[in-house]
Amino acid sequence: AAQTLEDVTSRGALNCGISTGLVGFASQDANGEWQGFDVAVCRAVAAAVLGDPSAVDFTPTTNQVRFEVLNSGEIDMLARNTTWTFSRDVDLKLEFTGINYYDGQGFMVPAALGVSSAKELDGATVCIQAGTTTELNLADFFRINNMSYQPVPISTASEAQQQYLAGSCDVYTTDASGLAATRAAFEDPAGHIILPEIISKEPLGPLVRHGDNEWGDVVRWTLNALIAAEELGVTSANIEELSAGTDNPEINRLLGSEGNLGEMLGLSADWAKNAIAAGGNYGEIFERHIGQNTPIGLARGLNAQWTEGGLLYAPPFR
Amino acid sequence: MAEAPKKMKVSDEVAVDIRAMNKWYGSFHVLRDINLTVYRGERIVICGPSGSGKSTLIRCINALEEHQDGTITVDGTRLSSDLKNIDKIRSEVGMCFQHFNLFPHLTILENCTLAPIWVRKTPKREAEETAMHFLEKVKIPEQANKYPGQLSGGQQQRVAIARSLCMRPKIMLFDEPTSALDPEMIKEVLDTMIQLAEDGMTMLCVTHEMGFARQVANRVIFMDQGQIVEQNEPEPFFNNPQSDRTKLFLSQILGH
Amino acid sequence: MAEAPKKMKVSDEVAVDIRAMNKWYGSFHVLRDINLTVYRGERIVICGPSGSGKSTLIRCINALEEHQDGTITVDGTRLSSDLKNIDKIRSEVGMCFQHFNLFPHLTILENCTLAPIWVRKTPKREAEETAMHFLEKVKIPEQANKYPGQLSGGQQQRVAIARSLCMRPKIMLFDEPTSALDPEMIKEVLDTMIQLAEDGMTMLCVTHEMGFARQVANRVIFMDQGQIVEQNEPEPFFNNPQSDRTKLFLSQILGH
Amino acid sequence: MSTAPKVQAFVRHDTLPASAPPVSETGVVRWLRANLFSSVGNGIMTLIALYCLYLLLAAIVPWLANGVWRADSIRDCREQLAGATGGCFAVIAERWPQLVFGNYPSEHYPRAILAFVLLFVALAPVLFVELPRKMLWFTGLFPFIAYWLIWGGTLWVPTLALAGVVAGFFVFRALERMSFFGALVAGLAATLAFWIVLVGPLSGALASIVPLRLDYVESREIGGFMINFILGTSCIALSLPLGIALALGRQSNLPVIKMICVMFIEFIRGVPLITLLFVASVMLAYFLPPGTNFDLILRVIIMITLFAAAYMAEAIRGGLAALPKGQYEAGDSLGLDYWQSMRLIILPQALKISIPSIVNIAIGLFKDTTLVSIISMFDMLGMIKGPILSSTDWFGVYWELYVFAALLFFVFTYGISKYSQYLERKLATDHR
Amino acid sequence: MSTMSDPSQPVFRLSMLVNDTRYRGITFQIIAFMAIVLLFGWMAWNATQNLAALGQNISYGFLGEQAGYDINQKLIPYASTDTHLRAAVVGILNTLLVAFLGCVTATIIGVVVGILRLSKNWLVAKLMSGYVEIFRNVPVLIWILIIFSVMSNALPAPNAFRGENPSASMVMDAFAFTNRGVYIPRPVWEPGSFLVVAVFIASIVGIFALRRYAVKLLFDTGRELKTFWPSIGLFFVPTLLAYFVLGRPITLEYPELRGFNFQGGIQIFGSLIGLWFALALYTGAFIAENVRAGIMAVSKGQTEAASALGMRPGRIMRLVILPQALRVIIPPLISQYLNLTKNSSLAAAVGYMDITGTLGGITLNQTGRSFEAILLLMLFYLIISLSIAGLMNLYNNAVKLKER
Ligand SMILES: Nc1ncnc2c1ncn2[C@@H]1O[C@H](COP(=O)(O)OP(=O)(O)OP(=O)(O)O)[C@@H](O)[C@H]1O
Ligand SMILES: Nc1ncnc2c1ncn2[C@@H]1O[C@H](COP(=O)(O)OP(=O)(O)OP(=O)(O)O)[C@@H](O)[C@H]1O
Ligand SMILES: [Mg+2]
Ligand SMILES: [Mg+2]
Repeated sequence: AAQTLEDVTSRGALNCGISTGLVGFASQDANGEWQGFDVAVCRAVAAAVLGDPSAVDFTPTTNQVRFEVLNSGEIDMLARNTTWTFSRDVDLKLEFTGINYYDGQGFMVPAALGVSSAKELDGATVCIQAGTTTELNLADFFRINNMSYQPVPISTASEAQQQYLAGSCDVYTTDASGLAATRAAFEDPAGHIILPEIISKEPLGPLVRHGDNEWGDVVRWTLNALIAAEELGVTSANIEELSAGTDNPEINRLLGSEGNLGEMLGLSADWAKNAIAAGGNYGEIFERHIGQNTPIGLARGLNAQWTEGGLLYAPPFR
Repeated sequence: MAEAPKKMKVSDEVAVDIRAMNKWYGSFHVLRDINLTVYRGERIVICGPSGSGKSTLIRCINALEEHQDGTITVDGTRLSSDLKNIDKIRSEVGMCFQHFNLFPHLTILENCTLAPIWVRKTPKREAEETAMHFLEKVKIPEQANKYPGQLSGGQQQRVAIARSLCMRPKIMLFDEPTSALDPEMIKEVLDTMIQLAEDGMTMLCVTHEMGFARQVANRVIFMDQGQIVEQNEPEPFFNNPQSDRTKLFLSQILGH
Repeated sequence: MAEAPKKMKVSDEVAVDIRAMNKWYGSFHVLRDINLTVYRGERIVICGPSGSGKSTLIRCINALEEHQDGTITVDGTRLSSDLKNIDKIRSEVGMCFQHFNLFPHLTILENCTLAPIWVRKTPKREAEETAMHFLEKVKIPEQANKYPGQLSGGQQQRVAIARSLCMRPKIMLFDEPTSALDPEMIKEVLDTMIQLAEDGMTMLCVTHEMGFARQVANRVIFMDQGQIVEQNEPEPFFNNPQSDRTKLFLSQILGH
Repeated sequence: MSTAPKVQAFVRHDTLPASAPPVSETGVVRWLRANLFSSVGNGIMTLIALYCLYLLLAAIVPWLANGVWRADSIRDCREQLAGATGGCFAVIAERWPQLVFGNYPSEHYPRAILAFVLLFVALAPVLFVELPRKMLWFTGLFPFIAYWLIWGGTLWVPTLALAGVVAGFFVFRALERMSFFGALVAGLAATLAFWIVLVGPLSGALASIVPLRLDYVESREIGGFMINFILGTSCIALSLPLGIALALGRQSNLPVIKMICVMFIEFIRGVPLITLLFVASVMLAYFLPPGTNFDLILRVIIMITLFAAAYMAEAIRGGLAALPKGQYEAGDSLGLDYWQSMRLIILPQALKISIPSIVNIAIGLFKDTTLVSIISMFDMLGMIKGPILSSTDWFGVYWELYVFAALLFFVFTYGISKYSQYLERKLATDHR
Repeated sequence: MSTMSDPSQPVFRLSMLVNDTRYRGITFQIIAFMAIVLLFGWMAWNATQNLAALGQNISYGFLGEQAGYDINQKLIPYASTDTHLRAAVVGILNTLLVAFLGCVTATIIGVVVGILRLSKNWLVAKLMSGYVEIFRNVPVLIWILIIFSVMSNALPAPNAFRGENPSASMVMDAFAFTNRGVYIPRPVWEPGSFLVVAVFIASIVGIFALRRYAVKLLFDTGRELKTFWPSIGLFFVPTLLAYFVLGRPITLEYPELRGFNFQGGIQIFGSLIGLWFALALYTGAFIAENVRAGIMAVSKGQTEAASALGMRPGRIMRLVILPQALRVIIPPLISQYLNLTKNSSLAAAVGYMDITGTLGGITLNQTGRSFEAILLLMLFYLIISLSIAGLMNLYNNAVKLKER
C-alpha cells in the first residue's frame, strides 16, 4: 500500500474525505463548490502534489463510514474534524499527520438559564452530536464530577441546533469551534453563552492509512508548510516575490529556491509554494473560513503560532 | 321433477301487503306504484326482464332496501324506519340469495345455528337439533360438519335454504335461487323448494324456471320497468298472456 | 349428431403400446398392470367411475405423469427418461384437456401457431396458414383474432382441438373434453371430434358421452380401481357387458 | 280454512311515467344529509372533522402565506419577516438546483433534463400498451443514451456497451436451438467478456479517431433528487429480471437451487435496507479483490437492486402461484420445453397478475432511495442535511426544505400509485 | 420428473447428464452449488487478503470493552462504565420497545382509519384518504425528521412550566408534556401492593371468565347475560376495594420540576415519542389500506345474508364480517409489523438509541469494528424477521379456509 502518491499523480486528482457538512469547516456554496477550513487542507495537499488546488475530488463522509472509506482506499486522505486519539491511531491502524485545529469540548447554554459553570449542570439535558469522542468526554466529565445528565444524541449539527433552540435540551455540547459557529448563526447570539470549561483536548487533524509513510509525509509536511509559512510571514500576497529567493534560508528551502526538500518528498521543488498559494498560509485560511471576520468569528486562541502564545509549532524545514 | 304437488288451499289471512309503493335510486325510479297482497300459504313467482326491479321488490319486503313512498305490511307489522319493526319482520321472513351467501368461516351446522342462537336465543342444543332437522329435509345431513367451500353449488343453495328455515320464518323470499347453478344442481334445489311449497310455506320467488312456476305457483307476476304489468294464475298466464310485453317476454324465454 | 361414420378398418400398425405398466402416487397404486395396444387409426373410448385412473392413464402416454414400472411405446419410440424421447413423443401426441387450458394472453391464432413455430420451427406464415386451416375445420375461422376469454366454452374447446391438430399429431388424447361444457355446447365439440374420427385420426378419449362412444369408437375400455376391467367393441360392450362392475356402472350412467 | 281468495288477474297496458323522487331524495340537502349528517353520530363526526381541518389550516396557511421567497440568507429572511410567522422559502429559491441536481455542473443541466424527458418517452410504451410496439426499440436504447447524457464522456463507451449486448444477443440466438438456458448463460458471458475485454481499449482507440464526446461528469457530482431518480429507475429496471430469476428458482423442483433462492430472498427481506447500505458503503470493498474500488453509486445500485429483487421475486411468485396448473400442462403437452413455456406462456401471464404488487414495490423502493443519505450520499435528503443546512447562510432553516422534499416525493409516488390503480382497473377488464 | 425406470439402457453416456431427466436436475444443481461455493470462497479469500493487508483481524473482543458513552433511554440499568455488549443489549431492548409501541399504535390508527375510510360520512372519508395518501407517498425518513421536530417545536420546554405565571402547566398536576418527552407519575410499590396487583389480575381473569360464562349460558339456555357493566364493575371495584382496605399500599411519585428538568415519575423520551409516532403514523397508513381491503373483501352478500337472518349490525360485524376480514388482514398486517421493526433502524435520525444507534452507531464508531458490528446487526434483524415470519406461517395454516 505504499503507492498512494503514485496513484494520486497518475490519477491527476486527490481523493479527499471531508465532513458531510460542518459550518466553517466544510460546506458547499450555492455553486456546489466545497469551502471551509478542512477543505483548504485538501486543496493545499492537491496543490502540493499536483500543482492544482482544484484537482481534488471530495468525498463527504459521515462519522460511521469515515475510517472505512479511508481504509478501503476510496480516499487518499481524510481531512475532517477527527480527533487524534490513541486507539484510532494504534488500534484502527490510522496515521494522523498533524494537527490543524486544537479544539476542546465545551458547553453552550441559553443565557436565561443563569448558569455560569459546567459544574452547575447537574441533572441537565445535553444535546450532543452522536458517534464522536464528544460522548465519551461528556460521560467522563459528568461521572468524575458526580453529576447526572441526560444525553440527547443527534446525528447532524443542524438538527442538534434545532433541538437546542426548541428547548429540547438545556445544554449543547460539541467542540468549542462548533459551538462558536452554531452560536454565530443564531437569531440572537447574545442570548447564549459558552461556558468557560473546556473538558477535553480535541486535536483535529488530517489522517491517512497506516503503512504508506511516504504519503503520510506528504500530507504531514504540507500541513507543516502552511503553518510554517505563517510563522515565516509567507502569505499568498507575497509568495511570488519571496519564492524568487530571500535571505532567510528556511523560507528558501520551504519555497524550493534552495535545497531539494521537494525531491526528498517525491514532489516538485515548488510543492510548498503551490500549497501556500492555493489558499494562503495557515493564518489566512483560518481568517477566511472561521476567523473573527466571518459569521463564525472564532478567535485564534490555542491555534495561534507558538510565538504568539498558541500551540502551532511547525518542525523546522531542513 | 317430482310429481306435481297439490296446489294447496290458500287462506284469506294476509301475509304481505304492499300499497302504492314507490322507490327511487337517486333520481332513478325503480319501483312504481306497486300494489300487491300475498295471502298466507300462497306461492308467488315473479318474473320479468333483467333490470325490471324484481330483486328490488323482494329486497324491500325484508327491508334490505328502504322504500320512499307507500306502505309495506308484513304479517300485520308495518315496515317503518323503527329498528324494532325491521327486526320483527326480518325474523319472520327468510331469504335465499342467488349466490347463497353462506358464511365460509363456519361449518354448515354453525351456519344454520348462528342466527337461532344469537337472534332467537335458542339454546345451542336445541338449535342444533332444529338445524339437523332442516338439513335432513334438504337431504344433506351428512355434510353438517363440512365447510361451505367443500360443497357443490347445489348443496350450498340447499344449505342456504335450510339456514333460513332454521329461523322458522312464516314467509320465504327467493331471489333467483337457481340461476348460479349448473343444470344438474338446479333440480336438487327446485325439488327442495317444491317440498317446501307442499308443506304450505308462503313463498315469493323470483325465478325464470317456468316448469317450477307451472307446478307450484298460485300466481305469476310479470314485472317490467319497475311496474307490475300482469298477474294471473300460471295456466292462463302462460297459455294466454294479456299484455303485449308479457307475450314478448314469454316467447323469448320459452323459445330457447 | 351427424350421421354415423363408417367404422374404419384399422391398420395393424401399432400406435401406442403399453406393457405391464404400473404407477404409484407415493404408496397409492393408481394404475395396476395396464396392457393396451392401440393400432393406428383406432378410436378408443375409456370410461369408468371417478378416480379409477382414466386421466392418469392417458397422461402417462404423453409423459405428463411418469410411470414407475412397465413400458410405454408411442409410434415406435420407447418412453424413457431421456428428454429427447419425451420431446419426440409429445410432438406426435396431441392432448385436449377438460378445461381447455388455452393461453388467455394470446389470440386464438397465436394459441394455434405457438407450438409449431417454437417447437417445430415452422415459419410463422406457414404456421398461420395451417392454423387457419384447422380453425376452419373446427368451424371458427372468424374468431382467429379474438382472445380465448371472448369465446364460449364450446368454442374454446374447439380451439383447443385445433391447437393440438396444428402440431399434426399422429395420436390425439382427450380427457373428458365435454364435461366442463353446457349441454348445448357439448354437441359442437362432439361433432368436431366425430369429424376427426372420420378423417382417420388415432384417438384415445376419456368420456362418458355414450352416444359418441357408440357412434365412433372401435373399442370401449372400462377401468376401475386402476385396472382395465373390460374392453370390447361398443355394441357388445353396451348391450352385453360381461363384468358386474361394468353392468353396475352402465346402469348408473345410462339411467340418469 | 275458509274460501280462498280468487287470484286477481291484473293487466296493465299503459306504462306509468317515471316521476321525480321526493325532495328528500335529491339536491344539495340530500347530499348533505346522506354524506355528512345521516345520523347524530355522523353529524358529530362531521363537526370534529371540520374542527381538525380548521386546526390544520390555521397552522399551515399563515406559514405559507407569509413566506419569504427572496432573501440572501436566513438572517435576511428573519429581518424581512420581522417576527411574524412565515417560512423562509428563499432557501429553496436559491438552492433548488442543488436540491434537484446536486453538484451536477449547471451548464450541463439541459443534458440531465433531456435524459429525464426521454425517460418518459422510453417508459411510455411499457406503461401504455396502446402505443405502437416499435417504440420499445427506443426503450431498449434508452439506458445507453441516458448513461451518455448524464455521465458524458465519449459516445463510444455506451455504443460499444450496446454492441456488447447485441453481440451477446447473437450468441444467444445462435445457441438458442441447443439449449435456451445454456444460450442465455453464453449470451450473458459473451456480453460481459465483450465489455471487459473490448470496451475499454476499443472505445479509447475509437475516441482518439472520432471523439464524439460530452464533458465527463463524475458520479460524485451527481446528487439531489436526480440521484433518487437514477437509483429508483435503474434499480427497479434491474431488479425485475433478477426477481424473475429468483422467483423461478424458488418455484423450482430442484432442491439445491430452491434452497439457494429461498435463503437469499429471506435473508434480504429480513434485514433493513440501511444495513445493506452500510454493507455497500463500508463492507463491500473487503469482499472484492484488493485494490478494486468502484463507484459508490454503482455499489449502492447493486445493493438496492438485490434488495428490490428479493421483494420482486415474492411478488412474481404470487403471480406464478396464481396461474392454474393446466397452463403448465398445456405447454408441456404441446412439446414446449421449460424455458419456452416459461417465456411464452407462464411469465407473460404471471407478470401481468403481479403488476400491481410490482408497482407497489417500485413506489416503496423509490421512497427508500432517500436512505442513501445515511451513508453520506448527497441525494435530496443528504443535500438538505449536509451541505445546505451546514452552509453559513442557511444554517437554521429546517422545515421549508423537508416540506419541499416531502412534496416532491409525494408528487411522483402519488402519480405512480394513481397509474397502478389505472392499470389494475384496466387489467381487470382486459381481454373480456 | 426424475426417475422413470428404463432397464434397456444401462450404459451411461455423458450426454445423459444434460438430456436425461434423471441426471439433468442433479447436474444443474451441482453446477449452481459449486458456483455459489466458489463465489463465497472468492469473497472470503478477498476479505482475508484485504484485512491482512490492513493488519486487521475479525474479533469480537470489543464487545467486552468498556463502552464509555451514556444512553438516556434504557430499560435495564446501564452506565458508561458498562461494556459495549451491554450497550448493545440496551439498544436491542430499545428497538423492541419502539417496535412494540409502534405496532400497537399503528394497528389502532390503521384499524380506525381503515374503518373510517369506509364511513358514509363524505368529509371523514376524504380526510382519512388524505391522511393515507400523504403518509404513504412520502419517505418514512422524512416523516421521522418532520414529526420529531414538530414535537420539539410544538410542545413547551420544561422552562415554560417555571415561574409565577408559567406559560404551560401540568395536566392534572401529574402529567407534563414537554418537548423533552412526557413525564407521568411512577407508582411506588410498598409492602402489600402485590396483593392489590394480584386482586387486579384476578379481576381481569374474572372478566374473561364472566364473558365465557355468558356465552355458555346463551348456548345452554338461550338466556343472554349483559356483560358490559358487570365487566366494568369487575375491572374497578375489587381492586379499589383491596387498595383502600390494605391502606393504600401503592402511591404515586409525581414528576416535579427540579433543577433543569422534571424529576421523579417516568419520563418517556422525546426521541422515543417522535420515532414512535412517525413509525406509527406511517405504518398506520399502510395498515389502514389493508384493513379497508380486508373489510371490502368480505362481500356485501355476507352482510345482507346476516341482516336477512335478523342480525344486528354489531353482531354482524363481530360474528360474520370480522372473522372473515381478519384472514385477509392479518398476513399483510404482520408484514407491516416487520416493516415497522426494520424501519425503526432509522432511529439514528432522531437520536433514539436503538440497536442501530448503539451497536451500529456509537460502538461501531468508537471501536471502528464496522465489519463485526454490521454482521451482528444483520443477524439481530434476521432473527426477529424469521421468527415473526414463522409465526405468520403458523397463523396462515391455522385459518386457511376449507376448500373442496
Ligand atoms: N344500488 C343501486 N343504485 C342504483 N341503481 C340500482 C341499484 N341497484 C339496482 N339498481 C337499478 O335498479 C334497477 C332494478 O334492479 P333489480 O336488481 O331490482 O333488477 P332485477 O329485475 O332483479 O334484474 P335481474 O334480473 O338482472 O336481477 C336496475 O336498472 C338496476 O340497474
Ligand atoms: N397428484 C396426485 N397425487 C396423489 N394422488 C393422485 C394424484 N392425482 C390423482 N390422484 C389419485 O389417483 C386416482 C386416479 O385419478 P384420475 O384423475 O386418473 O381418475 P379419473 O379416472 O380420471 O377420475 P375422474 O373421472 O374424476 O376424472 C384418484 O384416486 C386420485 O385421487
Ligand atoms: Mg335481480
Ligand atoms: Mg379425470
